[in-house]
Amino acid sequence: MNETLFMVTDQPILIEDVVRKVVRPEAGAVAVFVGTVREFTNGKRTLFLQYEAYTTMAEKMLERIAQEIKERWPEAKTAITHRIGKLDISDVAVVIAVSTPHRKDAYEANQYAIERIKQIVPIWKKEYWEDGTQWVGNQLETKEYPDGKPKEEDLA
Amino acid sequence: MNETLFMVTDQPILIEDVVRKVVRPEAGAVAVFVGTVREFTNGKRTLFLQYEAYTTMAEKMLERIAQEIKERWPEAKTAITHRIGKLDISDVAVVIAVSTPHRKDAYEANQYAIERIKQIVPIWKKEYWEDGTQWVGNQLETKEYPDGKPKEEDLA
Amino acid sequence: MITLLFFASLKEAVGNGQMSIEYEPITIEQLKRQIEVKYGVNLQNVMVAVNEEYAQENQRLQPGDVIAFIPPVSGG
Amino acid sequence: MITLLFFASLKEAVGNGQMSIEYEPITIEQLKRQIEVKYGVNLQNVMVAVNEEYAQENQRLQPGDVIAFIPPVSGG
Repeated sequence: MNETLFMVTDQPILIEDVVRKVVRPEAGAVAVFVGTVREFTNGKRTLFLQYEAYTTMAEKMLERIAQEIKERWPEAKTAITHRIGKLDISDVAVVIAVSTPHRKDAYEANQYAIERIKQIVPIWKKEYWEDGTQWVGNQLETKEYPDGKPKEEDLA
Repeated sequence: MNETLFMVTDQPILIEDVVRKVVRPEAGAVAVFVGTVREFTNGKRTLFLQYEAYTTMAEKMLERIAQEIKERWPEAKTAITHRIGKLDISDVAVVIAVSTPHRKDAYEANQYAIERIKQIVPIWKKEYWEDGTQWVGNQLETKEYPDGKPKEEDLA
Repeated sequence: MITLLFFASLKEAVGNGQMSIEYEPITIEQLKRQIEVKYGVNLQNVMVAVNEEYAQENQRLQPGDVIAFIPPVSGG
Repeated sequence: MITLLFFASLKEAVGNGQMSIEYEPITIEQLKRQIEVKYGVNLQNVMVAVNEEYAQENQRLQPGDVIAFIPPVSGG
């Protein structure tokens, strides 16, 4: 297979392309997660985002996540593309596609993938608001990490 | 809005088109389900499928499912396209896209949609094997319905 | 008049996807029995939609109704 | 030589995404303390990758290592 299942790219992501990488005769279900840029977070309006990555390591970590999925759901096949650079509201930041013979596994494995991306893949986003900017720290929705990022003052 | 959120079509489905219908500034997550034609079911090889629909009612039922989702996940937006006609192995039969502000809701609502499709939407598939054909009855993976379809002999 | 619609396996068994019958003030349940007898089909697990909405067995036909016989669905 | 990589907020704080330093047989923890003192940054919640793999604080540097300082990630 020559396809790159795990990619960090500065180009717009075609969902179709990512899904096609995991479609196969033995799989009847593909669960796909599409992460888009949201305009409002906690009532604050985002103008656009800038994503930065440690690209080579990020792609390795995406592959590791797929291996972890394979250990838990042996019949799953995973492809993930994450975009970096400037993204506008509603732009697609990440596409995760997981195919399995049966759909329940596809949903579960897909959710596992996005959780792990937010834990171990070296990609960062910077929010641009009308009144400033900020690098965003850990954004796991399942857990709060109030101290999960270096404070602005610590970085001054 | 002029877009048709709920469609039964005899044309190939573009995943991108279905997803685009639910992407919006207030949503950061789109969960997508892509159902494809699987080659082997219970060890038996499928050559191709033929889908038939009571189209007008099917589109109404898809819309009803979206309303049910709206009641349970008020911030969700849903679009569903189901293909009919002859489908080959790995062809896309259905695409369900649900966008929400937060991803957990998107996954849950999406799973709800596919379960309900398999309960109430008047669409049927006929399997074509090397040694025969059969209309498939209820295929809810969560539950067995051994009597869920008219028996061949009853229909002779 | 009443319009009857048959789909999938039922359509093949009845030999026709659509037909018209004279209106009678009967229930869906009674109509199902008539169809079963006439075409030798089993409608036990078949749902019925009246004018594109699922209906109860005890619902009574109205003139002009479109009655669809819906075998267990298998979309998705 | 050791290559140091800084990303996101750290890159801005340090003023540079990449630099080289002389090799010393110290641990990652010791290296972090040096960086904190030199650039006035807080690396408490910063993970470290050695040659693109996450590493423990007590791992000792090897000549030629590429050390990346990884603030809490926010992809997805």
